[in-house]
Amino acid sequence: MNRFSKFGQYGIFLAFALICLVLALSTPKFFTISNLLIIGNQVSINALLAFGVTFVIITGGIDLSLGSMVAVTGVAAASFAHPDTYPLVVPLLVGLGAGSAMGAFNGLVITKSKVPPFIVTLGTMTIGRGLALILSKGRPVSNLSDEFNFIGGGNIAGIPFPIIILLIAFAVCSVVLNKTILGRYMYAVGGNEPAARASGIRVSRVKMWVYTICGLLSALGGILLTSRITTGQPNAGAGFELDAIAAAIIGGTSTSGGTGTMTGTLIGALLIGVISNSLDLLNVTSYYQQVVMGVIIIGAVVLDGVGKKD
Amino acid sequence: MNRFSKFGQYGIFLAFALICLVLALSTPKFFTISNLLIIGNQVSINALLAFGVTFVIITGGIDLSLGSMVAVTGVAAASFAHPDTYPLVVPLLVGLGAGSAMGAFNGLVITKSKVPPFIVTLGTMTIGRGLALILSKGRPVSNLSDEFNFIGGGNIAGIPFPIIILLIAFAVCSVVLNKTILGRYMYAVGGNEPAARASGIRVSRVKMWVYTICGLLSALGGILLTSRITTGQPNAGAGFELDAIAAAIIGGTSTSGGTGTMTGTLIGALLIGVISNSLDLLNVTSYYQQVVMGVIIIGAVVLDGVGKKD
Amino acid sequence: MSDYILRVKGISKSFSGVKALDNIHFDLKKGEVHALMGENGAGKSTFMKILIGLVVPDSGEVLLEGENLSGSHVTETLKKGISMIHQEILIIPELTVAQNIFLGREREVSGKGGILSGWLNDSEINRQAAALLDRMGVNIAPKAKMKHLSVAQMQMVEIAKAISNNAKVIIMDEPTSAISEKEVATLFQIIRDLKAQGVSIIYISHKMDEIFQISDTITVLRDGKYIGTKRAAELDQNALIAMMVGREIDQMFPEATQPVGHELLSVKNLGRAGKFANITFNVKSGEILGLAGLMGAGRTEIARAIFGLDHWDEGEISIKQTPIRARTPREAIDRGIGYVSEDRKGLGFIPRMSVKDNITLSSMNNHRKGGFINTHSEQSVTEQMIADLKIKTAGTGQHVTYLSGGNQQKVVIGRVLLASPEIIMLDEPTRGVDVGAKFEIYKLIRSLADRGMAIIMISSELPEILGLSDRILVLSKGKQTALLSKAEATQELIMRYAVA
Amino acid sequence: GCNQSSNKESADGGGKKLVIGATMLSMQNEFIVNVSDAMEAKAKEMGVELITVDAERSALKQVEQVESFIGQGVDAIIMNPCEVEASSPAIKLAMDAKIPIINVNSETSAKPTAFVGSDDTESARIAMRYIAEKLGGKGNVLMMHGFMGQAAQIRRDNGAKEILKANPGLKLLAEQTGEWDRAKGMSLTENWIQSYGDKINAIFAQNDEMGMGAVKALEAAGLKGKVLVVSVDAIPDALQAVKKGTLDATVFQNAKEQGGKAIETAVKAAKKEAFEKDVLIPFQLVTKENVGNFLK
Ligand SMILES: Nc1ncnc2c1ncn2[C@@H]1O[C@H](COP(=O)(O)OP(=O)(O)OP(=O)(O)O)[C@@H](O)[C@H]1O
Ligand SMILES: Nc1ncnc2c1ncn2[C@@H]1O[C@H](COP(=O)(O)OP(=O)(O)OP(=O)(O)O)[C@@H](O)[C@H]1O
Ligand SMILES: [Mg+2]
Ligand SMILES: [Mg+2]
Repeated sequence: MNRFSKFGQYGIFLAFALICLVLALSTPKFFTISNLLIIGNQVSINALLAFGVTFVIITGGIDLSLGSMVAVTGVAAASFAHPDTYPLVVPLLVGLGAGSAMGAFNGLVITKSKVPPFIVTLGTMTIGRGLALILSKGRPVSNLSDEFNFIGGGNIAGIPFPIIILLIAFAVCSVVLNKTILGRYMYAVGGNEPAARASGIRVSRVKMWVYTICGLLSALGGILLTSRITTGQPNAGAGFELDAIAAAIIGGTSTSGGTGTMTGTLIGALLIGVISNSLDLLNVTSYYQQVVMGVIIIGAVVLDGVGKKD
Repeated sequence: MNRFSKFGQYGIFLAFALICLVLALSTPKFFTISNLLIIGNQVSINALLAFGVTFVIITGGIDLSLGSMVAVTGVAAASFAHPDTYPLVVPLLVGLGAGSAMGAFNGLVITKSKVPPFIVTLGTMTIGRGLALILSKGRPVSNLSDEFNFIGGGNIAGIPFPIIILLIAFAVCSVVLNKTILGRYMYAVGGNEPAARASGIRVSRVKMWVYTICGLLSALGGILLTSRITTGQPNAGAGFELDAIAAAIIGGTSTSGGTGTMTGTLIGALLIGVISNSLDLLNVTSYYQQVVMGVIIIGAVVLDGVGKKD
Repeated sequence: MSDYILRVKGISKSFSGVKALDNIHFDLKKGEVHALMGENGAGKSTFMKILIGLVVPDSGEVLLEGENLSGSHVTETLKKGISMIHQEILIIPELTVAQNIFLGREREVSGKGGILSGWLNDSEINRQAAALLDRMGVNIAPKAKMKHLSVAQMQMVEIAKAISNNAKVIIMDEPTSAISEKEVATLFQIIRDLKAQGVSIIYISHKMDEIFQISDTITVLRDGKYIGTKRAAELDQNALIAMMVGREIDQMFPEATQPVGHELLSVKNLGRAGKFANITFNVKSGEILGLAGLMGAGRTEIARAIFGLDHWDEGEISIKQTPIRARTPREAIDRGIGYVSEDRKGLGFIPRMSVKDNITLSSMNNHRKGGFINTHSEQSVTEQMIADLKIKTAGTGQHVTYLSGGNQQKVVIGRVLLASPEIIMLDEPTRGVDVGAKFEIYKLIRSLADRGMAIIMISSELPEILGLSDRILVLSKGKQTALLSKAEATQELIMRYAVA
Repeated sequence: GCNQSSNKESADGGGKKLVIGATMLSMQNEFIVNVSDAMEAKAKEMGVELITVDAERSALKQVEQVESFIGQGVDAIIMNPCEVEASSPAIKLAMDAKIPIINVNSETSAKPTAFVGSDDTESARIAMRYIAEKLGGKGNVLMMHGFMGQAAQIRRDNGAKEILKANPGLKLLAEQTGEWDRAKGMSLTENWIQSYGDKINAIFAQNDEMGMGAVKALEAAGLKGKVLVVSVDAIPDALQAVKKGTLDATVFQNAKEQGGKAIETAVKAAKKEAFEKDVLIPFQLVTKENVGNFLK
C-alpha cells in the first residue's frame, strides 16, 4: 500500500512527462528554451495562487476569493506605483498588506462563525471584486514606474523575473509545508480536525495563518500580473480561483483535506500551462481548444489514478 | 441537540424573513405583487440548477459543469426551435436529452475513474463550453418559434410560466429526495459511502442517477434561459454553477455530503434573488452592490449558524 | 447433503503484495456459534468481508448451502441470507434509526413491482423497527437521528440491523467492543435465540471470557494463516491464547511495585447539566483509578470536561490543590493532563499522517528550532517511543491507517506520553485490541503509574477494571454510586452499583 | 400628440423629476464606464434622475433589469445591449409597457424607440483597412478575438473578415481568443511568436486591452518594430501607446457623445418631444499623426 501511495504521488509526474513527450514530438517549437521560458513565465501567476490554495485545501478548506484578491491587490499596488511618486517598496507593501488583510478576514470569519469556507470566500470574492472597482472607479490604473514593471516584465541573465519569483515561492512554500511546525499542523487539521484539537493544536490559529498566507500569495500574484500588463485592472483575475484549485487537485491535493504537496501543485500548474501553450502553438481552433483542454485535464488525472486503484 | 438542529434548519428561514422585512421597510416597491412575480421569474433558472446540484452535493459530490450544460442545451434546443420546422416537443427533447447525456457522462467518468468530481466537472465545464461554441459556430442561434419563446416569456393567469415550472420542479425534486428509495440512497451515499456500500446499495448507480438528474435540470434551466432571451447563446450560463452551489449551501446543504433539503435550497435561491433585485430597487451603485451582496450572503449564513452553535 | 451451511475453500487475498489471507479453509455448521480468533491484523475482518462480498478474494471459493457465492456483490449476498455487523461502526449519521436498520431493504408502499414501487413507506419501517428494538430490550427511539446516539447505542442499532435481515448466517465482527456488560448480556440472549432458530453465527471478539461463554467452535487465524479449529469445550483460555499468539502469557495484570504518593488531581462536585452531577474523587501519584459504569453512565463526559473538550457548569477541578479550568485541550495538556479517547478514529490519530508525525503532535514544542522542526530529535524520540511501547510498525514513516488497532492505540498513548503529563485519562484503552497487545498495554499502564503518574482508566470490561485498578469509581446515569477499594470490589458489586 | 405631451410636461415640471433607468453591458469595461459617466453628467445637467445598473455581460440579467425598471415605473429606459438577439426581449417588454427605450452604443435585432451609437462592424473595417493599406495589401495577419460568441466579437470579426476578403494578398495566419483581456492577449502573442516568429506582419486585436498585451509581448521579443498592431476603443492607455509609437493605430469611439446624446434622446422621448430615431456617431481612426486631438 505504501509503495503504491508513493507511486500515486509520482503518477501525475508520469502523466505530465507523457504529455510533454507527445507535444515535443508533435511540434518542434515546444522544446525550445525560449518556449520553455515563456511557459514558465505564463504559469507563474497561477502557480503562486495554487501554492496558496494548496495550504488552504490541505487544512480542509477552500478559497474562492483568490481572483478578487488578485484584482484588489493589483489595483491597490498600482495606485502607488506611478513614476516619481513613492519608492518601489510602497506599492509592494500596500499590495501584500491588502492581500494579507483580506486573507486574514477570510480566516477570521471562517474560524469565528460556523459558515463554511465555500460561502465565506464566495462572499469575499464578490466583495473583493466590488472593492477593486470602487478603488479604481472601474478604470484601469496605468502609467506605472519602470521599476514596478520590471517585476513582471524584466529578466535576470535571460531568465524572466516571474520565474525567479516562482522558484523562490516554491522553495519557501515547500519549506513551510514540510519543515515547519505550522506545516505539520496544517496536515493534522485537515487530516482529522477533532483529533488535532484534542492533540492540543490551536486549530483556529492554524486556519488564520493558512488563509492569510493564501491572501499574501494572491497579492504576489496580483502584483506580478499588474506589473506584467503594466496596469492595475479591476476586472483582472476573474476565474483564476478555479485554475488554481484545479492545479492543486491535479497535483494530488485532496479536497477532503490532509494530503497534498507543493511539488504536485507545481506540476499541476505546469500541466495546465503547457497544454494551453501548446494548443496555441498547434493552432487548434479556439472552440476545440476548450474541448481538448478539458479532455486532457480529466485524462491526466485518470492516468494518475490508475496507479492508485486497488 | 435535536431541538437545536431543528432550529438550525429553520435558521435560514428566519434570516431570509428578516432580510425581506428590512427590504419591505426600506422600499415600498419591494412588496408589490408585480415585484414578487419578477423575483420569482428571475430566481427560477438558478433555482432549477440549485435543485440539481443539491442532489449532487447530498451524495458528497460537486458539479461545476452546470453553466456549460445550460449553454450546450440552450444552443441545442434553439437549433431545433425555429418557427415552422419541428414541433415544440423536438427542441425540448433535444435539450433535455443533451443535458441528461452530459450529466450521465459526468457520472460515468466519476464512478469509473477515481478522479474527484471537482476535476471531472471542471473538465466537462470547459469541454461543454467548447461544444456550445462548436455547435453554434460561435454565433447566437436566434429566430425561435413563439411557442418555444412562451416557455420562458409567457404567463398563465398572470403568473409567469417559469414560476410554474419552478414550482413543479420543486415539488418533484422534494418528492424524489424524501419519498423515494433513490432519495434515501442519496443521503446514505453522501452520509457514509462505505456504510452505504456495506448495506448493499449500488453506490455507482446512485451517483449515475444523481449526475444525470443534475444534467436534466440544467437542461431545463438552459431551455428556460434560451426561451426567455429568445436566443440560444453559446456563452450563456457562465458562472451559474457558483450561484447554484451557493444557493444550495446557503440553504443548509453541507459540502461534505449527507445533508440538505430542497426547501433550504429554494430559500437559498430566493435569498440571492431577493438581494440582487432589491439592490437594483434601492439604486445601490453597481460596485457597492457587489460588496453588499457578499456581506449579506455571509451575514445570512452567520445568522443561520447562530442557532446551530453549541 | 451436509449439516454445513457455509463452506469456504482455499481463500487467499493480498493487498499490494502483502498476503493478508493465505489459503484459508473454514466450515460453518447450521445453528452453531463459531468464534474466529486471532491477533490484530490476523485477517479476520478481511476474511469476513470476503464472505459478504465486500472484498474480492484472489483465489478460493465460498459455498452457501452448496451454492457458489464467489464473485457475488454484497447486494446479492445480503439477499441470499448472510448479514454482517461490521467492526467499524457503519452508520448514516443523518438518517434515523429505523432508516438505518432497513437501509438497502426499504419497504415500499405497494411492495415490489406495484405502481408505487420505489416509494418509501417510512411508517412501516418505524413500526417494524420499534417492534424489533423492543424485542431486543433496547430503549432507542426509531425516529431518532443516528448522529444523536452514543457509540454504544449505534452499536445496538447495527446489531438490530443485522438480525432484521432474517439471515441464515450472521457475522459479528467485534460487536461488543463499544457496549457494556448489560448490553452484552442482551446480545448473548439474542444469539441464543437465533441459534435455537437454526441461525449460524460467526463471532469475532478480543474478549476471552465472551468467547467461552457463547461459542461452540473456535477457529484461530494467525498472520493470515489457518492455525486450527477446536470445539470450545476442548480449550481453556491459556490454550487458546497460545494458539493465537504462539506463546503463553502468564500473568495478565501486573502488580504495583511503587507505593501511592500525594494527590495530583481532585474533582469536587463536578456537574454538567443533563450529563453528570456531583462527581467527587481524587487520584494520587502512582495510583490507577478505575471508572466503571454502563453505557451512557457519563464516564466519557467527565473525562472530556476535565480535558477541556466540553464545558462544565459547577464544581471544582484542582491539580495539586490549584484550581484549574481548561477551556481547550491545549490548556489541559499544558497543565499536565493527558487524554486517550475512546473514539480512536475520531479523536485519536490522524490517519494519513505517519507514526512519527502522530506521536510528536502534542509535543512539537520540544522539537522546535524557531518555527522549524528539529527532525533529528523528533526521529530519535519516536524511535525510543516505538521501542518503549513495542509498537509494531514498518518504520517511523508508516501511515497510522495501516497499523493494527492495538498499535494505533499505542501510537495515541505515545503521543499523550510525549507531552509529559502527570495525570493520564485512558478511555476504553483496550477497545478492539488483541490479547497480546492488551497485555502490553496493561503493563504499560502500570509502569506509568509506577513512574509516579496518576491514572484514570475508563473501561467497560470489568475484568480489566478489577485487575488493574487500585480504586474503582462506579457511575450510574451521571451520578456516582460507589467508590470501592481494590480489596472490596467484585464483578457483582460493581454491577449492582452500576445499575443503581 | 404634441399638445398632450406639453400638458404632461408642465405637470412633471411642477412635481417630480423625470426618472430614467439605464442598464449597462458591463461596468468593468472602461469604455462603458466612460459612456455611463457621460450619461451621469448629462442627466445632472438636465435635472433628471438616472438609475444605472450593471448587467455584467448577461443578457438574461439585462432583460430582468428592464423588467424591474418597468415594475418601478420609470419614464424612460436606456439600454446598452449585451447581445443583439438576447437583449431583444427587453425592447418588447418596454414597448408593451409603453415606456420609451433607447439603445446606446450597440444594437438589438428588435427595433427600439431610438438608437444612439456606432456600428461595431465599421470599427473593425476601419482597423483592418489601415492594416491593408500599411502592408500594401500583402502580408500575414493574426487576429485576436474577444470573448467568443459575444456581440462585439462577432461584429468585429465580420468587419475584419470583410476587408480580408477584399484583400486577397492578406493572409490570416491564425486567429484565437484573448477574451478581451490584456494578460491573455500577451500570453497568446508570446505563443504566436514561438509559432510564427518573423512571419508575422500585423496583429489586429479586437480591443485595446488585448492590443496592449500584444505590444508588450512583441516589445519583449524585440519584434515591435517589425509588426503592425492595431486595435479598437481608444482607451487612454492605447492613446498613450499610439503617441509613443508602440501601438500603430486604434479606433476612437466617442463615449462622451454617445452617453450625452442617449440622455438627451431619452428625455425628449419621455416628454414626448420630437427626437432623432438614429443618432449615429462616427468612428475615427487614431494614428500618431492625429493622436493629439484625442489626448486630453
Ligand atoms: N484495504 C486494505 N488495504 C491494505 N491492507 C489491508 C486492507 N484491509 C486490511 N489490510 C491488511 O490486512 C491485514 C488483515 O487485516 P484485518 O482487518 O482483516 O485484521 P483483523 O484480524 O480483523 O484485525 P483486528 O483484530 O485488529 O480487527 C492487516 O495487515 C491489514 O493492515
Ligand atoms: N454525541 C452525542 N449527542 C447526544 N448525546 C450523547 C452524545 N454522546 C453521548 N451522549 C449521551 O450522553 C450520555 C453520556 O454518554 P457517555 O459517552 O459519556 O457515557 P459513558 O459512560 O462514557 O458510556 P460509554 O460506554 O458509551 O462511553 C449518554 O446518555 C449518551 O447517550
Ligand atoms: Mg478486524
Ligand atoms: Mg465512554
